[in-house]
Amino acid sequence: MATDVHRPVTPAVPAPAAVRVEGLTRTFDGRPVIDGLRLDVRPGEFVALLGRSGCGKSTLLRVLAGLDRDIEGTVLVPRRKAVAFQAPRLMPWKRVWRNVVLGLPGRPDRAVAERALAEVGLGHRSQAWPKTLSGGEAQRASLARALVREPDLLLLDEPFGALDALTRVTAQRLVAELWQRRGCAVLLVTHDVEEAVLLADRVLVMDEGVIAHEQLVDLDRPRDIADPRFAALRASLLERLGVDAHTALAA
Amino acid sequence: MATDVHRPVTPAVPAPAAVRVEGLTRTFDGRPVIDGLRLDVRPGEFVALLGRSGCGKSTLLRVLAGLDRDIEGTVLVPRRKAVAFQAPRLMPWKRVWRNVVLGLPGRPDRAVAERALAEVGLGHRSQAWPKTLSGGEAQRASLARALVREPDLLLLDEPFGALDALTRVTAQRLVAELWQRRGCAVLLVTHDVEEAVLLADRVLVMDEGVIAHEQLVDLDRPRDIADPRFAALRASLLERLGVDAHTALAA
Amino acid sequence: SGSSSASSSTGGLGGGNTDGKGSLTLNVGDQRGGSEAVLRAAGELDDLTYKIKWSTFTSGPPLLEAVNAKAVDLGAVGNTPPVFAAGAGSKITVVAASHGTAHGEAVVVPKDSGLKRAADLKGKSVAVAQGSSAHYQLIASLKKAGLSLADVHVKYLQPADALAAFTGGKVDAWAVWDPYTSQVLRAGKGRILTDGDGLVNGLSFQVAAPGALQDEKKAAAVADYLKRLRKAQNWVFEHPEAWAKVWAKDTGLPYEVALDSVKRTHGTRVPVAVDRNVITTEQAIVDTFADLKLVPRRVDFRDFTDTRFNGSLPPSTTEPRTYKES
Amino acid sequence: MSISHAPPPPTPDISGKSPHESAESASGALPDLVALVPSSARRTRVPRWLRRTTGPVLLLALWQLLSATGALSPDVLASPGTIARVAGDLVEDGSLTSAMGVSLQRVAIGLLLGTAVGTGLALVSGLFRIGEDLVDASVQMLRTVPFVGLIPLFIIWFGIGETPKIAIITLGVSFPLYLNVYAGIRGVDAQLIEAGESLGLSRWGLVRHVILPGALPGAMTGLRYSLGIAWLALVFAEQINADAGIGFLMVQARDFLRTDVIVVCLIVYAFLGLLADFVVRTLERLLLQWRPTFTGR
Amino acid sequence: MSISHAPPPPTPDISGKSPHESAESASGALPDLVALVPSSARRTRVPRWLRRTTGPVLLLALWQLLSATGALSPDVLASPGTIARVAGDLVEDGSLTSAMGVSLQRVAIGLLLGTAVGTGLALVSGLFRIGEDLVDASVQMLRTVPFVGLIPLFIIWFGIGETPKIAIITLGVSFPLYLNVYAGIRGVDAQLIEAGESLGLSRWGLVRHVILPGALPGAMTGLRYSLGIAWLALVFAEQINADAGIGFLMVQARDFLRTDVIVVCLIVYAFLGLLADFVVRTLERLLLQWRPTFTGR
Ligand SMILES: Nc1ncnc2c1ncn2[C@@H]1O[C@H](COP(=O)(O)OP(=O)(O)OP(=O)(O)O)[C@@H](O)[C@H]1O
Ligand SMILES: Nc1ncnc2c1ncn2[C@@H]1O[C@H](COP(=O)(O)OP(=O)(O)OP(=O)(O)O)[C@@H](O)[C@H]1O
Ligand SMILES: [Mg+2]
Ligand SMILES: [Mg+2]
Repeated sequence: MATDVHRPVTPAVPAPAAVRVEGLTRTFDGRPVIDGLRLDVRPGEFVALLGRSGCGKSTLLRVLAGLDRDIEGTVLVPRRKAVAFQAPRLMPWKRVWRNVVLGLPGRPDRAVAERALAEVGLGHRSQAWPKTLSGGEAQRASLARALVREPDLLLLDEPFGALDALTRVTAQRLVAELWQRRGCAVLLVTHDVEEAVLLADRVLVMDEGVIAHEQLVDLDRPRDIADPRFAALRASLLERLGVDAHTALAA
Repeated sequence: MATDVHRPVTPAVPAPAAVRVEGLTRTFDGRPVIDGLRLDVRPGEFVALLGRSGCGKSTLLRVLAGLDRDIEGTVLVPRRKAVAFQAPRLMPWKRVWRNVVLGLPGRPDRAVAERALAEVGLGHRSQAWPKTLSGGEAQRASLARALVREPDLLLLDEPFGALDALTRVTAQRLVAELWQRRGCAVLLVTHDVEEAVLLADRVLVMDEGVIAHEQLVDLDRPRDIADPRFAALRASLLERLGVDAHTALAA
Repeated sequence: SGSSSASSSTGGLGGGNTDGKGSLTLNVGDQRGGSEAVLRAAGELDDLTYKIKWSTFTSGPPLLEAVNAKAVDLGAVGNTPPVFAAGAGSKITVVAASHGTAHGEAVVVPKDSGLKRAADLKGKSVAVAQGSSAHYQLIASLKKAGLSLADVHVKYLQPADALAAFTGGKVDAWAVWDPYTSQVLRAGKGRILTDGDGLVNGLSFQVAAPGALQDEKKAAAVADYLKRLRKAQNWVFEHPEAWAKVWAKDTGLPYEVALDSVKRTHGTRVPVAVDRNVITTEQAIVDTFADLKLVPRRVDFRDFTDTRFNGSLPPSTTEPRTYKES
Repeated sequence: MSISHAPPPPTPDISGKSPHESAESASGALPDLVALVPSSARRTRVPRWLRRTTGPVLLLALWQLLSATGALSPDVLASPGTIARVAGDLVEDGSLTSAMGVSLQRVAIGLLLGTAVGTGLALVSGLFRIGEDLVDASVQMLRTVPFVGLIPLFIIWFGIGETPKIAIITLGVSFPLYLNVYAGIRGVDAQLIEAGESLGLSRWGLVRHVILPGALPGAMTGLRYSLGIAWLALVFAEQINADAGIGFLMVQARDFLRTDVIVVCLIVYAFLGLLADFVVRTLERLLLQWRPTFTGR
Repeated sequence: MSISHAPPPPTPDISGKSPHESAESASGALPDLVALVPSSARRTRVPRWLRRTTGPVLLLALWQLLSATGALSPDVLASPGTIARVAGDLVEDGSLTSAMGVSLQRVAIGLLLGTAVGTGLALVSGLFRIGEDLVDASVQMLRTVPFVGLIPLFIIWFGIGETPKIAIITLGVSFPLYLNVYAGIRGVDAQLIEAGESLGLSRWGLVRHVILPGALPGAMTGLRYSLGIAWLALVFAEQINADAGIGFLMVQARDFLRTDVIVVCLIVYAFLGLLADFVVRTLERLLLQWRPTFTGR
C-alpha cells in the first residue's frame, strides 16, 4: 500500500494509527509553513489543534485531506475522510440539501440530507440556494455535509466559529455523538480553548511549523466547565498560547 | 436632508443619534427577517449585537451600511460608514495592502496600509494576494480595511470569529482604541458574550426580527473578566440566549 | 414553351434536383438561371435516357473547383474561369463552346460622366472584379486606346460592391459584364463608354472533368446533353421573352433587365466548335494574366481542350445571332 | 434612545418624535445623518421585454426617419416600407420561408454536432493537462482558419452534398463554445474543486457536479456566440451547391445585385440574433438562478 | 504515539520504526491507511512551451506521413514539402511578406477601435440597466448580421479606401469582446461590489477597481476570440478594393483556384492563431495571477 521501498531493517510493531505524519514539510514561496512536522493520531482519538492565526493549521488539514500534494515527508491517512473547511465551500449551483448529499455513495435520498440539516437546525433552509444562507447557516450546512459522510477520519477546521453560543453547543454535541457512535478519529481545529478542552482527548498547539505542545485531557466525560481541573487545563493552554487568562482589556 | 415630507406636528428636540431606525422591515421571499425593527445608537456609543445564527444580524448591518435598499421603514445613518463583513470580501485581484487603502480619499500611500496591517499583525503579508491568506489573516485584513477609514459609524460583523485567543485580544484592543480616539459609534455583531460585555456600552439581543432584549453594561473600563458583576452580566445574557452558563457537554 | 412535366424533383436537402431516369447519372454543375432552367424551359429534359443530377454554384470558379474535385462531371462557365483553372493545373477539359456578342462586356460610366472615349480613362478609377472576363476586356480596351492598366486606378471590387461604389460615385467607371451591364443601363444610372466587341472572344464554355470523359457511357451522355443544350440555345433565341421571364424568376433579376440581357448577350450565342481560334484567343487571355502574375504559369490552353464533341459545328468565328432592333 | 421589544408595539407617538428632524438639530461635531431611500420608492415598473425592445425600435425609427427625410437615399438603403414589401413578396412566393426551413435544418444539425465537438474538446483540454497539451494549441490554430479557404478542401474531402455544409457550420459553432467552455473550466474556483474532491466525488462526479456547473456561465456566453455563428456560417456553407437557404438567398441576391433582398436577409439575420439572445437568456434564467451577481444599476 | 516538539529532533530512528508498515499490521476493524504521494514524485518536467507544441507537431507529422505514403493524394492536399516550396516562393517574390505587412496594419487599427467600441458598449450595457435596455438588444441583433451583406452599405458610407476595411475589422472585433465583457461584468460577485460600495468607492472607482478587474477573465476570452476574428475579417475587408493583404491573397487564390496558395494562407492563419493564443496567455499570466483556479490534472 505504501509505495515507499525502504523496508525496515528491524521489524517493529508500531501502535495502530489513524493518521501518521512524519517529517512533513510544506513550503509556500520558499517559506516553510509546515516544517518537518510529526503527528500520530490513534484510531478513535479526538484531537484538538490550537495555534496562532496563520501558523499552518488549515494547511495541515488540507494535506491530511489529500488535497495538497506539494509536500515532502510521509503522510498516511485513512481512505475515508470527511472535511469541513474553514470557509463553507458549498457549491453555489446546488441547493443546500443537494450539497449535503453530494458525493455520497449510491443514490442517497433527500431524507438523509433533511435529517442531517435538521440536526444542525437548518431543516427549513434545505431548499435554499447556498448564497442566501447567513454566515452561520452556511457553516452549519458545511458541517452537516461532513457529518453525513461517516468517515474514519473527520477533519474539522473551526467548524463552530460563526455560531452563536446556543447553536454552538448543539453542533458540538452532534460532533461528539458522531465521534462516539462511529469511533472515528477527529482532528478539530479551533480557537476556543474551552471547546478544545471540553471535547478533545488531546490538545495540540501548533507553532513554527511543528506541533510545539501537547496536552492530554484526562478528564472524565461529561466534562464540566466549572471543574477546577478544567479551569486549570484551560488556563495552562491559554498561557501556552500567550494569553493571560485574566486579561483585561485596556480600554 | 431627510427626504421625508411628513413634518412633525409638535416640534421636538430628540437626542442626537448616530443611527436611527424606525419600523424597519426586510423580507426575503415573503419571510420577514427584520420585522418593524426600531434602533437608535447615540454618537460615540459602542453597541454589541447578539443573536441566534440566522436571526438577521448581518441583514441589519447591510441595511445600515446602505447596501440593501429593498426595505420598508426609516433608516438614518451617517454618511461616513465603514464595514467589516462577516466574510472578508477582499478583492482577489488586489494585493492585500491595496485592498486596505481601496476607496480611501486622495492618493493614500502604501505606508498607511502597512501601518494598519502591522497593527493587525499582517505586516509581512501586505504584498500577498488575498487568496493566499489564511482564514484569520483574511479576516484581519478586512478589519484593517475597515479601521483605516476613520468612520462615524463602524459596522463590524463578527470581526474576530476566526482569530485565535491572542490575536483576538490584539484586534479587540485595536477596535477599542479607534473607537475611543475617533469617538465613532460602533455596532459590533458577535457571538462571544464575554467579548460583548467586555467592549460594549450596551448589548442588544436580536430575535424574531426585532431587538428583543437590551442590556446596559455600566462597568468601568478597563473591565475585568474576573469581576463578579462581569460574570453576572455574562450569565444573564447567556441565559437570555438560551444557554445555561454551566452547560456541560453530554459526551 | 413550357417547363418539363417529367422532372422528378428530389427536392429538399442535398441541393440538387434530379431529372430523367436510367442507371447512368450525369452530375451537372449549374448556376441559378443556367443550364437547368434553359433546358427545362425549352422542354429538353423530357425524354432523358440517363439521369441528370443538378448542383448549384454561385459562380464559375467554385463550379470548376467542384469539377476539379470530381464532384461534378460537367458545367457551364464563362471565358476566364477555365484560364485560371488551367493556370492552377486543375483537371478540367473544355468540351464545348458558344459564341455570343461582346456588347455586354462593357466599361460603363455614370450618365453625367465627362468621359467620352476609352482613352479618357487615363488617371481615372475603374472598378473591376479581379480575374473576371471584364478584367480582360478592360485591359484589351485600354490597350486599344493606347493605355495600360498602370494608367488607370484599378479598384478590385466584386459586382455587388462595385455597384455600390459606382452608384455612390466612388469610382469613375466600371468594367462589367451582362446582366450587370443591362442592369446599370436599365436603371438609367450609366452609359456604355466602350464595349468588348472585337476585343474579346465572347465565348462561353462547357467544361468537363477528364475522368468523366474516360467513361464511354458518360461521354455519350455528355454528347447527348450538349446536343440538348444547343437545341435549348436555339429555343432561347426564338423565345427571348419567354426565357427572360423564366430567367428573371429564377434569379430575382427584374424582367426588363433579363430581357435586355438576353437580347444583348445571352440570346445571341451560337454553338460553335472548340477549334484553333478558341485556343488562340483563350491563350491570349492566359498570356495576359500571366504577365500580370495572376496566372502562375504560362500553360498551354490546348492541353485543356477536347474536340471530340465538335461534330459538325461551325467554327468559333461564326457571327453571333442578333435581334432586330425593336 | 429607545428599543422596541418583540413584538414591536404600535408606535402612535411617531409623529410626535420624528427622527427626521434630529440630524438638523445635531451639533456640528455630530455626524450628518442621511436617510436611506428604499428602492421601492425609486423603481419604475416597465416590463423587461418592453424595455429591451427600446433599442431595436429606436434603430427602426431612425431608419424610417432618415429614409423619409431623404437623408438616406433609396440607393444607399431602401426605406423600411420598401423592405417590408420585398420581404412580403419573398414570404408570399415561399422563397423566404422555404429558405428558412432548409437552413434551419442545417443549422440544427450543425449546432448539435458543433456543441458536442466544442464542449467535448473543451472538456478534454480543460480537465487534463495532457489533453490541453495535445488539443488546445491545435484548436487555437484551427479556429483562426477562414471558411473561405476551407471550402475547396471541404469539397474535395466531403463532396458537394450536405456534409460539407454541415461540416462548416459545425466548425463555426465549435470554436466559440470551445474557447468559452475551456475558459469556464479553467476559471472554476479551485476551492470548490478541492471541496468536491474531499467529498469523495469520482473524477466524473467532479466534472458533473463541480466543473461543468462552474463552467456553465462561460458556456452560455459561448452558446450565445455559437447560435449567431451557426447562421453566419450558412453564408459560406450555402455557397456549395445549394439552391435554397437563407445563406444562398443572400449570396444570390448579392450576385444579382438585389440590394433590397440583401437588406431583407440582413433583417432576418438581425431577428435571428434577437432570437438567439432570447433563447440564451431563457436558458440562463433557468440554469444560472443560483448566481446572485451584479445586474446593473 | 509521539509528538515532535519544536524544533523537530533529527530522526535517526526513522528506519527502525517505519510508519509504512503500520497499516498492514493494523487489525481489520481499523481503517486502512493510504500513503499520500507527494506530487514532486509524479511530475515530469517538460517545459510548457514544448508540451504545447505537441499537438501542432503531431498534426504536421500526420500530414507528412499521409502525404508520403500516398494516402493523401496531392489532389486532396499537397504535401507539406510542396506547400513549403510555394510558401517560399511567395515569400521570395515578396507577396506574402508585403501582404502580411499591409494586413497587420489594418488589423492593428481595427483591433484597437474594436476593443474600444466593444468594451465601451459592454460597459454601458453591463453597468447600467438603462444602457442594457438601449444597447444590448441592438448589439445582439447586429452581431449576427453577415459582413457580406454589409459590404455594399459600408462602401456607400465609407467609400472604398481604408475606412470600410477597418470598419469591418472593427465590427468583427467588437462583438466577441462585447459579449464576453458584458457577461464578465454581469458575472462579478455581487458581494464584492457591495464591499466596494461600502468602502466609499465612487461609481467610476467601483468600475475601475471592482467591476473591470472582475470582468477581466471574461474579457481575456473575448480578446482571444477577437484576435482571431480580426484576421478573419480581412477576408471580407480585403475584398473591397484591395491589392494586397493576406485576405486578398486568399480570396484571389480562391478565385484563381490556386489550392496551394490557399493552403499556404491557411497555414499562415493557423500560425496567427497560435500567436494570438500566445499573446493572450502572456496577458493572462500577467493580469490574472491573482486567480488560483483549476489548472487541469
Ligand atoms: N497559497 C499560498 N501561498 C502562499 N502562502 C500561503 C498560501 N496558503 C497559505 N499560505 C500562508 O501559510 C500560512 C498558514 O496558512 P493556514 O491557512 O494554514 O493558517 P491557519 O493556521 O489555518 O490560520 P487561521 O487560523 O488564520 O486560519 C499563512 O501565513 C498563509 O498566509
Ligand atoms: N438573499 C436572501 N434570500 C433569502 N433569504 C436570505 C437571503 N439573505 C439572507 N437570508 C436569510 O435571512 C436570514 C438572516 O440572515 P442573516 O445573514 O442576517 O443572519 P445572521 O443573523 O447574520 O446569522 P449568522 O449569525 O449566521 O451570520 C437567514 O435565515 C438567511 O437564510
Ligand atoms: Mg485556517
Ligand atoms: Mg451574519
